[in-house]
Amino acid sequence: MDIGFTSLWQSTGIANFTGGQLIMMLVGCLLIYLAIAKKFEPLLLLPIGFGAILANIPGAGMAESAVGQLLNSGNPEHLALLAQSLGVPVDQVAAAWKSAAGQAHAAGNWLASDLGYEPGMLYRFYSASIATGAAPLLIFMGVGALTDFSALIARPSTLLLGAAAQFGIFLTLLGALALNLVPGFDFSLADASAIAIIGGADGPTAIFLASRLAPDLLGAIAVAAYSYMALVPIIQPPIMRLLTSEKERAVVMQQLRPVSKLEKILFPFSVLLLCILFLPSAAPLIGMLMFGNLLRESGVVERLSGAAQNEIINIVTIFLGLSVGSQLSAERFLSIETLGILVLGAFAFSAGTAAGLFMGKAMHKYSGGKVNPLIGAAGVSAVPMAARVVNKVGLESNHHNFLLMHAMGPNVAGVIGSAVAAGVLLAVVGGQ
Amino acid sequence: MDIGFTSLWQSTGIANFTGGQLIMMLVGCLLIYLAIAKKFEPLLLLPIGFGAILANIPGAGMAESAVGQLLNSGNPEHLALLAQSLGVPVDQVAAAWKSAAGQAHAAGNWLASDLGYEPGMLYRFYSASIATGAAPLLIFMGVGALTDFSALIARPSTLLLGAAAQFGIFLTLLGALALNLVPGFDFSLADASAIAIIGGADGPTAIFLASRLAPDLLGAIAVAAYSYMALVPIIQPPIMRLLTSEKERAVVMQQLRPVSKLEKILFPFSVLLLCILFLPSAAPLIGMLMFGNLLRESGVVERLSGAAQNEIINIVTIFLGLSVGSQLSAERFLSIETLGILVLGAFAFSAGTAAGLFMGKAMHKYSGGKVNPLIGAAGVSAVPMAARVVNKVGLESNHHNFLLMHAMGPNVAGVIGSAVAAGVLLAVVGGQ
Amino acid sequence: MDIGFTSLWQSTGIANFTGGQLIMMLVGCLLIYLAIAKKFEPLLLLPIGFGAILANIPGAGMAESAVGQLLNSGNPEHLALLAQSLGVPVDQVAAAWKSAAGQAHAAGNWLASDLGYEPGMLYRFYSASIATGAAPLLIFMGVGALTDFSALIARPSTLLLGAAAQFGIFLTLLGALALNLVPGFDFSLADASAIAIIGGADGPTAIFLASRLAPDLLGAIAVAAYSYMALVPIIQPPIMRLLTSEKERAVVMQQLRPVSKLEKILFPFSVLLLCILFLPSAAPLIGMLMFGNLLRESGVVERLSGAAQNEIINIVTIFLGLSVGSQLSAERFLSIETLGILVLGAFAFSAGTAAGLFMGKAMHKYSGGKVNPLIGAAGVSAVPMAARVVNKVGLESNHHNFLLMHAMGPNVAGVIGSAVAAGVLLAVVGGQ
Amino acid sequence: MPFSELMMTGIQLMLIGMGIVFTFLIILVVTMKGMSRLAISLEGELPAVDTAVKAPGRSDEVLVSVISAAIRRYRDTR
Amino acid sequence: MPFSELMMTGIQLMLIGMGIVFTFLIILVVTMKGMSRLAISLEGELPAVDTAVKAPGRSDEVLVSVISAAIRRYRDTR
Amino acid sequence: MPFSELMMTGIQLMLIGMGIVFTFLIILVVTMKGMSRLAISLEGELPAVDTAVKAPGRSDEVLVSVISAAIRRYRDTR
Ligand code: NA
Ligand code: NA
Ligand code: NA
Repeated sequence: MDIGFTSLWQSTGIANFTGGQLIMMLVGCLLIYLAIAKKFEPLLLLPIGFGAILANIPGAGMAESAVGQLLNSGNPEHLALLAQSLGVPVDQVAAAWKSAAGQAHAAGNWLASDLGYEPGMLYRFYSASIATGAAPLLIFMGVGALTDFSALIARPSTLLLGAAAQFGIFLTLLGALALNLVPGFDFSLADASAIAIIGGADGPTAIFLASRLAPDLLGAIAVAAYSYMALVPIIQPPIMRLLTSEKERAVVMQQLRPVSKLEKILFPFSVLLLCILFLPSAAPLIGMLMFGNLLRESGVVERLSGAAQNEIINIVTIFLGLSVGSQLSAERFLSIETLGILVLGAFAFSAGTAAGLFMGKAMHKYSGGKVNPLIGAAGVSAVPMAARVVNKVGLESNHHNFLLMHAMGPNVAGVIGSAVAAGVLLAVVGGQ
Repeated sequence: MDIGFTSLWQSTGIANFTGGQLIMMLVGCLLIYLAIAKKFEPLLLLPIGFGAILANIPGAGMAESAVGQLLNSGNPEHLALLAQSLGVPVDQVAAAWKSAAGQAHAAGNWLASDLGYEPGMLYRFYSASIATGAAPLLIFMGVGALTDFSALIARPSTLLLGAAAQFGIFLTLLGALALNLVPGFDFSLADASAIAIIGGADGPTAIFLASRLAPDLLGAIAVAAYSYMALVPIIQPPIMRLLTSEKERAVVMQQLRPVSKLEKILFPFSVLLLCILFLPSAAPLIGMLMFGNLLRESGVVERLSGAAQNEIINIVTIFLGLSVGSQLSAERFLSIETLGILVLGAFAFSAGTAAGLFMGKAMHKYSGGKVNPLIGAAGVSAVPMAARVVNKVGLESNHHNFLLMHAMGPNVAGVIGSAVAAGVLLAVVGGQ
Repeated sequence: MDIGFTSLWQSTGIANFTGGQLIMMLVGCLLIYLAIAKKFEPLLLLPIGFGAILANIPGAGMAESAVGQLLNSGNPEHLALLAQSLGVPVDQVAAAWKSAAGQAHAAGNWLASDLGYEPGMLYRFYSASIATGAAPLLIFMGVGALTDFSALIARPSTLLLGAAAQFGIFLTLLGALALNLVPGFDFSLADASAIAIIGGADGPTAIFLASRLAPDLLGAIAVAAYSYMALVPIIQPPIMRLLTSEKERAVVMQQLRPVSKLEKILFPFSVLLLCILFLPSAAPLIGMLMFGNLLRESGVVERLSGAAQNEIINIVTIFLGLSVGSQLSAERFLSIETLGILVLGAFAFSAGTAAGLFMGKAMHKYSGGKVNPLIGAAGVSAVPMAARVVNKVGLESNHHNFLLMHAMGPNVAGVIGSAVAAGVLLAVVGGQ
Repeated sequence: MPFSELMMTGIQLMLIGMGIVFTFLIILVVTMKGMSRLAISLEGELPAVDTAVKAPGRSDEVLVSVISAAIRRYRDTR
Repeated sequence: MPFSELMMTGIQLMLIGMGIVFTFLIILVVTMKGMSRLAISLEGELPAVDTAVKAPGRSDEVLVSVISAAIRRYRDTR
Repeated sequence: MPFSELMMTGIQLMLIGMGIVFTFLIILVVTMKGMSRLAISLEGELPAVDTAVKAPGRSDEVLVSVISAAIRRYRDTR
């Protein structure tokens, strides 16, 4: 053995840095800066940013599988063994590994393990939390346990606003496909669907769908989704002012009727029933959301409701954030596609807001002026940010007009709406 | 690709419902109703009921493995590939998969994964929490950390009541075997043992044993165990009144002596010592129970004791409940065997109660009338419900007779007793 | 089938006890006694001790893998099948299994599973928490979230004390190698490195490194590390009194300057930056430590910081402790090597303390007497015990000299220092 | 898939998707109205204790106000 | 296994099972009595602070009573 | 590896190891000083609200003192 400064120097970060890694670390720092200084969805963006930094440390391989580490090692002997195991020449080993399946895949893992390579910690977190789909679903359970659907139950018609706002999703899908005309873009239908769900303005739904349809784009999609959710107070108001008249914005809505405990208990079953009948592909999302809500409203399992609202969602958020961050590698993130995703994401939020507002105007007319069309903008979800924005814009036109509670209906309807949209995309695109 | 309403319609629940699934969903709703409206062990029955609904959504496959989904897909190409991998004709593929072991099993999983099938979320929860045995053991740790054994330490002789009540287990075992005389029943010794443990009136023990000895019956056994535990206030009083005289029930017992901190610390070691010496097969159950109790009584690890009593037990209960629910498929649950299990379960509780009462009467005589025989009924465990029932029945005969603390001794003794019985069954039946 | 008392008797602990198991159970009891009666690091030593007892129950196999249970079963048919699967004669099966890799290893596991053997619960806990490296890293995250680095930020020069105290690690490494001269010892460089890290006086770092470099010694190393951390109030004072003069010990230090919120937020990035640039092999340890600290100091993710400080660290500690305990088998622990490890550990703590004190004396001189050299002893980490010991010894010489806050700087510097040392050992020894 | 076909599929997917989303949520409106009627008829008339849209954290507020009041009194007495 | 043999095995299992359960718990009675005697002799005489069967949640009750008292006083002063 | 070579490697490792530990932490001293200067210049002057080394559990202490005060008063009034 020969321990010397040379080999240690060769293992340092300085000696191995690539420009891409450096840029991704700066991206990570930017996300953390936005999380701390601008309070941009800090619960997610801070762990995502930190995960991005850790994932791009040269030589640490924290986001790599065991075979990934073997490939990165450059050890010719080990590469030859892997090539032999995969039955390809050494120069094709990386590509062959990417397409290896079944026993060849298992054999590669055995080999890497035998040679002493181990999966990085972030890779393990990703495998357990996102690749299985468990983390976003558990967060959805927590969201259900944290959400009071009373405003929606008191006025079910606001579901239409939550439906309309999902137009942003499907228009963005078209946009993503259209982007293929621009050289450098090559989005498949699955890619486009995963990107489009950013318009659902719902983090766990976006991560769940992206992990199923386009894992390579997951990092960019999650970052776009949470960033735009944080930007809702900047994106929405101009559109709201543009599409509604001063008079419409000043409409004061009737107080909501009280909702009984039994209604709150029956509500999750109503939603689940329709999901079962018409859209089983949305069952994981809607099932866990409604399970969480039933834990909350049943009133007999305070312990479990508390666990879903606190311990589970907090613990899972840490792992989810670090895992999403682990996907922010230079290779994947620093591409023209990410730029497209960011543009499409902004477009999706705007289109969803506009569609919600138009539906709001329709309901305004149809109801004889009782509905303030602004609450349509809350239909994109982004709970509770969008509802607060509605409240704020409403107050500008009428200082005694508190729309918050009225906007909560479409706001939570938007969560259901985007879960339904995700179910459609999974059924049509995922089942191919 | 052809996206059309036809294919989407074919994926809906309505088009695929089977009668069995519908009935199982109603069973799930019934369990939830009992949990919420009747407060029947809601911490378990609510998640079990919801899990049963989710597991039976047609087309969602939430309780299916990846290969299970492949088999359900009906895709002839995929079925042919699986049949080829298993080396059987296509029409025997389902049966061949059920008996596949070793490399054939691994190969089937690789194939399903390569073809894009993924395990359902509830299947993942079940694999991690119940198939490993971890969830019931962690709940047992929490039970240990939540249980104050002082009443038992102050009067060790009540262990005999906890021993006698386990007679319900073994009599039920005979009953289950005898049921084989009825056409339609075919319980093996392992099945009968797993059913019999319902008489232990202890949820985690029943789930642990069933997962080891008769996984196919786990759903029915868990439902029966928790249902009857909730029904203890209805099942026990008539038996108690029948088997004891008014005079016996009115006996006032001496106050319990105080118990020192050192005794409480040495208690878990006493129990563990006997388990080590005489019944190593009960070591997982008794070991975790006593570990939890030591965390509680040591007084130096408040953090860990708190985690065992709250975070861990709450989180695990959610996953355990959903996982048990995932086993409530029509195929397994809607059989004559479930009916038999329900009948045997009621029998087991009654027999255990009676045996405890007889031992109580014996101790009454032997002690010269100092022991109220009612406390024998608490020996079935069902902590703390059975002890409360004893208290209530005792108060009926003597308005100043508070038996609660006296019944806690046999009550917690019953937990140890049924863990011992489970150990015997595991050693004899599991080791074959 | 023949159920008889004979076979049950043969399965009891009494019939199968080996002397080694008995001794290991007494070791477990001793650890628990120290934890409860002497408050020796009870959060770790109590679960470790209990795990040791459970792991050594004869016939229960709680710390064994499925194949391990097959090997222990002595079933000649099963052993023959395993030997056939490994392609060796039956009498070499145990050795062949130990060196089996890749597909042979997988095949052995499949066979054992097909034959009905299941991994013991503690083996599962160990595989999930320590073999993956996850548990020590998550505890390190919690330590970061619990640690206030203000004292270090206010006086960065105390980092030198944290550096000097790591001399104990490297001197112990030499000592471990030198021990090979004594017959019966055969420590490889990896073994010696894992043992040496005991001198880092940091539990999770020691467990992480041992799990990577010398899993066979993990139990003894973890026990030694935590025991000596608990013994710091006994080990350190004589060395402190020996190496410093009364006048030096009486030095009163200047109050620390206040530290701004921004400095606290930038601190984790400073440390991580250097780790990235110079020592990527320390990235898992330092990355998770600094992630936890950022959660704490960012002030925008109270939920996550709370989860890292409480739920996660408590839950993980339970599993980590039981898992470490599961490694305390007679075969591994009752060897001359353990004795060597215990001697070396005491030596490591003493050497680290002395090195820290010498650096303290140097800083005392260089600063013109402003630095009390005692605070150098806190550089070994053992947070916050070592800092408290410094405070106590300082008070003996000057009743108004409160050194606690001044010793916190080198104390937390010692955590960083030993993580850096661990990174060096991993890079040089682990990468071979 | 050639671009034109891809776009056609996308448009198809948009129409079907929005159709299903609206259908689903419109049926849900109807279902929820029925559910509410059922709930109200099951409960007789709405019991007085029914909670309207409740502000979360009510008990925290009480606690905080109580504690701050207690702090004030405590300080006054010193 | 034919039915009669199965039942015989079951009866055997019942006898052995109840035997072991009783044996185990009777030995445990003896062990616990010995343990208690040992504990008491180790501790000299029972220290006064020893807790008898303790009601859990005691501190919660104190907190609740304190807070409710504080609420009452607080309301009275308004 | 023969013993002498093993010891030589160990000594090498000790030298390199301590060298890296010291180098790392000395550079960290410099980095932290620069970082502090940067932080202070970014923040203008240190804002008054800046927390010095803070005792954790402050709020708990307040709560406990308030509650114990409340208990005392509560008992006095009975
Ligand atoms: Na939405
Ligand atoms: Na029982
Ligand atoms: Na250290």
